[in-house]
Amino acid sequence: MTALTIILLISPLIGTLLLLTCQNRSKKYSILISNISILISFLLSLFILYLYYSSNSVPQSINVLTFADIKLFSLYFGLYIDSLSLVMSSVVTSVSLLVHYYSISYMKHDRSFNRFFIYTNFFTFSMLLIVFSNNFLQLFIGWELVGLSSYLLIGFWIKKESAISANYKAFLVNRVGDVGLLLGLCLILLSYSTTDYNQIFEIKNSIDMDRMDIFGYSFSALSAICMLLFIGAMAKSAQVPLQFWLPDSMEGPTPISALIHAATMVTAGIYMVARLSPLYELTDGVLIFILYIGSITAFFLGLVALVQNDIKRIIAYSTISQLGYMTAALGASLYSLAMFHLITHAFFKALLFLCAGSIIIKCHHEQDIRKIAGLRKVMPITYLAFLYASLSLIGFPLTSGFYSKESIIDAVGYFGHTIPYLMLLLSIFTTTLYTSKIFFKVFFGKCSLPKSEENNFKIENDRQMLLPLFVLTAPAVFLGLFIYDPLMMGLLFQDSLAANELTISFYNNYVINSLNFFLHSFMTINFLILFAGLIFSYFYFYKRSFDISIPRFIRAVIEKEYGFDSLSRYFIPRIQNNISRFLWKDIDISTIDNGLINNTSNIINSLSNKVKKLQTGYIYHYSLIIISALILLLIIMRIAH
Amino acid sequence: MIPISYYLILSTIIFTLSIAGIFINRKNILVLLMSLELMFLSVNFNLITLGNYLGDLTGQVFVFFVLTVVAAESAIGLALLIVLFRNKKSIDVDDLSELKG
Amino acid sequence: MLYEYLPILIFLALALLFATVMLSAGFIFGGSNPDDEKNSPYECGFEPFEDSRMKFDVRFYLVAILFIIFDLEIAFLFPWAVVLDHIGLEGYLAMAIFIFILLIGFIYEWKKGALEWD
Amino acid sequence: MNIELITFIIFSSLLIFTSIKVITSSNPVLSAINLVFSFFLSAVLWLLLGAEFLSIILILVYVGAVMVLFLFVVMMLDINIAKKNAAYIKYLPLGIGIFIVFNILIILFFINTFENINYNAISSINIISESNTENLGFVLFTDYILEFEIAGLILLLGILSAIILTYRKNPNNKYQDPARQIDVRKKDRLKVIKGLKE
Amino acid sequence: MFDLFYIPEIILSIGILLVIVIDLYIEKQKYFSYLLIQFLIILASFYALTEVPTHAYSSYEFSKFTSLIKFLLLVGALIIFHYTYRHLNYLNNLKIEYFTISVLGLIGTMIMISAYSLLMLYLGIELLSLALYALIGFNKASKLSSEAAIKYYILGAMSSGILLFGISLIYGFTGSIDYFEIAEQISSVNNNSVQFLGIIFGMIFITASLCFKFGAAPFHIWVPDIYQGSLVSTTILLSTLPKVAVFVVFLKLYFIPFITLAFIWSDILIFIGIASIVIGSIFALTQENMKRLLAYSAISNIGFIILAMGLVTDDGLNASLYYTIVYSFTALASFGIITHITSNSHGIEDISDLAGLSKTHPYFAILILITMLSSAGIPPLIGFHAKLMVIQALINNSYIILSVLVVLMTVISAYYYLRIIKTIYFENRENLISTYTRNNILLSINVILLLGLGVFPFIMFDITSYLASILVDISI
Repeated sequence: MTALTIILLISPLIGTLLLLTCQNRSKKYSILISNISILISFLLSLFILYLYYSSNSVPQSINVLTFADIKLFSLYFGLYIDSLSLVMSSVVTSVSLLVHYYSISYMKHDRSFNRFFIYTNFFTFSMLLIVFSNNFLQLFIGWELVGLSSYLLIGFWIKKESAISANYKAFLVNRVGDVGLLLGLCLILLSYSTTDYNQIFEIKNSIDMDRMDIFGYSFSALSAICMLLFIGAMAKSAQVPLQFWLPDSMEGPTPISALIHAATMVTAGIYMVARLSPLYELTDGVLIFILYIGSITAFFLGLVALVQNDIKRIIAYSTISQLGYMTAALGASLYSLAMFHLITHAFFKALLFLCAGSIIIKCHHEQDIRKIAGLRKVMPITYLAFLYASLSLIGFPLTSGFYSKESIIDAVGYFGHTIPYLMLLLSIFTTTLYTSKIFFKVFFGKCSLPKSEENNFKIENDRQMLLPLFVLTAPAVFLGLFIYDPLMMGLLFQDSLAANELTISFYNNYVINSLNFFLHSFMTINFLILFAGLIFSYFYFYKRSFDISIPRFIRAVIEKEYGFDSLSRYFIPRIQNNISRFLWKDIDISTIDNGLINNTSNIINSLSNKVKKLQTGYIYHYSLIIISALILLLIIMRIAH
Repeated sequence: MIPISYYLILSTIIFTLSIAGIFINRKNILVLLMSLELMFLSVNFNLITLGNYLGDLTGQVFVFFVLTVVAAESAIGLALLIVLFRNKKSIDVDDLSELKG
Repeated sequence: MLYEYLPILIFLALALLFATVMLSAGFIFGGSNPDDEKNSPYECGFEPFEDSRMKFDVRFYLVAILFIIFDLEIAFLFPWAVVLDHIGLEGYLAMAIFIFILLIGFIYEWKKGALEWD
Repeated sequence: MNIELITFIIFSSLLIFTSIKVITSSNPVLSAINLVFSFFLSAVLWLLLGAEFLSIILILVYVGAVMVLFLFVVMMLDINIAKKNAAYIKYLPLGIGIFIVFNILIILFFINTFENINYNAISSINIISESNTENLGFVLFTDYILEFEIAGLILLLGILSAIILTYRKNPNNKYQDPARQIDVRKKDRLKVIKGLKE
Repeated sequence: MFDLFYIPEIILSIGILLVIVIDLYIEKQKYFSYLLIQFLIILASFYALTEVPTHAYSSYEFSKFTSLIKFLLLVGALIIFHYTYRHLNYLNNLKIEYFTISVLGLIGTMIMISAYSLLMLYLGIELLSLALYALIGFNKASKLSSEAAIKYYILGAMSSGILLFGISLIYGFTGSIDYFEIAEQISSVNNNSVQFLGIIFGMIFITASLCFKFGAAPFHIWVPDIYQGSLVSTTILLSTLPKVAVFVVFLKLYFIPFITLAFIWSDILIFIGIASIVIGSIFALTQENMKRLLAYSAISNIGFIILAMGLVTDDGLNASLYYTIVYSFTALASFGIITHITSNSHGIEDISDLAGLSKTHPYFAILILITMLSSAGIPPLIGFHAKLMVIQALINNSYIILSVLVVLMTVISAYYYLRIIKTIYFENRENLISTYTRNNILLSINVILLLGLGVFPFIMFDITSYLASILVDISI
């Protein structure tokens, strides 16, 4: 199993290297190499997952390669194989595979076609590195590599100004998170002097609540660690207040938005917290914080989605909102539910993005939904796929999204977190609204495409683009139904996640079984809100039977993303510019470059030049040096003894 | 019976003289080679003296080998000297400074 | 044991004494009026064309090296010869191998032509 | 004062004197001659120490062969000795300084140290007769055979490298090869060429 | 004695005597003689692996440790000869004697490794040194070569004298030249007695001489001159085989006879190690000559080895063994590459001779890139692990300041390695670079190993810890 996992892990890396070497070759090579390497990973993950469940294995942590083993820390490459990592890797590789396949067509006219696949392959590798890591250092490395590939892909079109600034923003925000992660890592090293997950899990039971004193404040080290790590997760998973980079990151190619900024990378934070659930269970206050952050994100960023007009941005805000659900689930100690929503969300959100990509291609890179309309006839397949994905997103009963999202909301309510529950509940409404906004505006009404292209109506899009839509529809809609029961009974993530008993009790007392949950849902307020939302949007967006004028103030607040917009658009660049200018001019150039580095190197160089003259080339000097050294040693020894 | 330390002091003096010979000599590499011969002579002195003191023949055997090796060594050294002279037309110690820095 | 060498010491001392006495006697009692011309190599007045020491050929050196090596061989042969009774076959073979090794050196020198004189 | 001590004092002071002459004389021939003297004097001192065979070897090999080699080289290289060498005076104080420091370090330590040393495990000595040569030979050819063969290798290496380094075949030299002369046949030398008919 | 017939040294000696004679009669077919020698070495390495540890001869040791080291040396020699043959041929300086003398020197290194008495050690060192004198002066037409040779000769002979002086003191104050008996004698000596002081004096003399042979500061002074002056093929030899042999001599001397004096020599070795690292790094900075630069880098590498050895702990020992093997590998690769390249119709002398190599010979450029990165200690390569192990050992023994210094020096040294890379990849100069071969499989393997063993460092960890464990066996 270990060997297979290693192959699974390095297959994308090898793909990347091969791609690098044949960068100048034809596109065929790139397509072949990238798709096959991901395919290998995908098949292997499924196979290993099957092996894992069929053989009733227990989680195992294997150190494959040791690079360094110092008292302070050990640096090694290890694998953590358990249901959590295997499920996650299956999700990552499957979405990645489909997106790769999709990109063949989507990117076919791009000049940097080969470069694109290098990045995506590399991304897949880095993500798998995080998924399978069994220690914090490896996690951190993977974390940074993922950030790097995301950075590269957001700015994939290097000539596009907005892409560059989005790129920059994403980079900046992720740094904030990285600082948190890094501090957490340091704190872990300080308090546990190991980075291995298992060892830390074991230690925490014995000295769980060791307190630290810093600046006179005393607090639990574990809580501090978890808090810092969560800051890292917040940046990566776009939680308030570090969420504003994600909408901008839609500047990258759409497949990338599907793969990285919807399905996989942004969930890394969720995954990490779930992975470390045994630690989070022991903290005090951190979970509540997480819960509130999650629900705030879910509600308020959902609102923002309402006022957007760019199709990709809307879906991006929706992603943030959905991530908020997951975070809230984490905060309520419902780790398996969070993972469940992560999985279903990965599929339906990827599907949504791919549909959006299909639309965008068809409309010649027009992304404003006000200018797109009436595509239902033109793109039937995309239409259907989008429909199913939307149903899943809004949580229409029986779809995957229904099971995952409604469970979270109900469970949060069930365990008595009233305010988050209300916020999550309300955001069902907003979700419904913005989803149907896209849906109705894009697919209904008068066709916006120019007449001349109507000849092409027969061909909706390339087959390579449509196949993934088909394939993804299945898990996006039905996956939830199949895995809901085993998941809720705690079978799926047995031994991997802490606090399974909460979910199980919720299941036993509230859900009973999936069918029951389905039937029951029609009687809940959730469905009511959903239904209201649908009715409302049907009339508002489709029939346009009435018009609502939102007060300008509120609209402005929402449009400006509660001030984050200006923060990100205006203040941060300016502050950043000033600070970096200061760092560059005053600190880097004059102090470090000239003062430290150049002077040091000058000093050392001149020292070297001077001492070089000691090597005179004369035998008598040489012999003198040797004899003097000998005498020196003798004298030292004579004195010492 | 002569005290053993006399011999040792004598050999040390010769040893130091030969070392001094190596670095006070600025003229002639041949003399350097001769200084080296002196050095080995003094070491042999040491070995023989100590062997005599210990009543052990190992010292003398050692000296025998040292004599053999040093003879071969000086043969090679003189050969190198000849090669050097052919190349440089000089065996001044001062001229040996092309390699430096 | 050392007394066996006493005659040699005395002989050495006497020889030294005689030589010193003779030389110093000549130096003290004989007359000497050195002169630049008189001390020059050819008293007849010719300036020598070159240094009286002529450059030796490298072959002298090569022969001398062979001489050293085989001198050392002899130095090893002496003690070997006197204890041949005590050291048995092993000692005998050891010397045979030793000589064989040096023989290779000799063959090498010969074949290379280092001993040819013109 | 016994005769041994007198001999020692005379010869050792002479030895130091000649050693100084070796390193200071400006003429390499003089240095070589002084070195010969040093070897002689050392040989006598070695005799006093009971190393008869080695003292003979020292004279035989060193005076007889090595110093001859040195002198050959002096002659071969045709070194201009007239040039006065005064540079060493500048470095003489340094030399003397090192000399003194070194001697202080070691000599002070040698004086009277050997009188109170007791050795725990001195290897047994193989003495088969009165003669130093026989004893030496016996030890050499029983305990040190491998070393002896290695010495052979070293000598071989000496021959090889000396020849490789110094010998160069003069292409202008004309050699007579008697073996070939005897071996030659008529057809090797004589070649009949059919003349062209006019 | 005659049951020793099958040890690699004797096989090599007999073989090489035959080759000397055979070569005289087939002077024209040099390649045949060369193949004969290579075959001999392979044969000997086979015997080295199958050597049965015995104690047939008291002053000569056969153990698994020595056999393994001998095997490594023989393999190294094989590789070196492989690099050297065509290089010399290319320079029109090919004589079979070059290889026969090298093999005699190789026998010398093997004797040094197996020596169990000071006499044997001396003979081994001399056999090696004599061979090196001849090899350094081998390029008879070159002024630099003969100058280097005479320098090395005089200083080397002086260091032999110092070694002998030390040996005589040890002999005088312990009454023996056998390692084991010396160890026994030293352990029974009172720490305040005169005898003890004498032994320490002797030990310091021996240390100084060995450090000279090793090329460790402040006895390093000959290294750059000799590296520069001699042929590259000699330089490879100089920078690998003797270093390994002297390293083993160090280990055996310090861990067998002098082990009870560890509290003294550990300080000396740490001092020498640090001095070597500092001097090697600083002097190398402004070097223009490639061989000189590599010479200084060798000095600083030797410093790492000695430093690790001076810690007198298991991890230090491990680290030094590891470092030695890694260093030899790297030196083999870096000089091996240089033997393959000529610039402006002479061998590579200055760094600037390599400018533009990446354009004309990307294969060699990549090889140099990997080798230099490894030397600089860039992570996935093996040089990183070697340096890390030493620093790790330092930290574990709480030499924090020293470890900081060492890291600093590593940074400085990275500068000049990267300078070479910069020259190769980013400088354009009209150099007429040519190579006599398009690629060399052995060389590629050599360089790839630097990378491969760096990614899988545990292979080497296992080897060195095995070596260390069998070394501990013999020292008890």
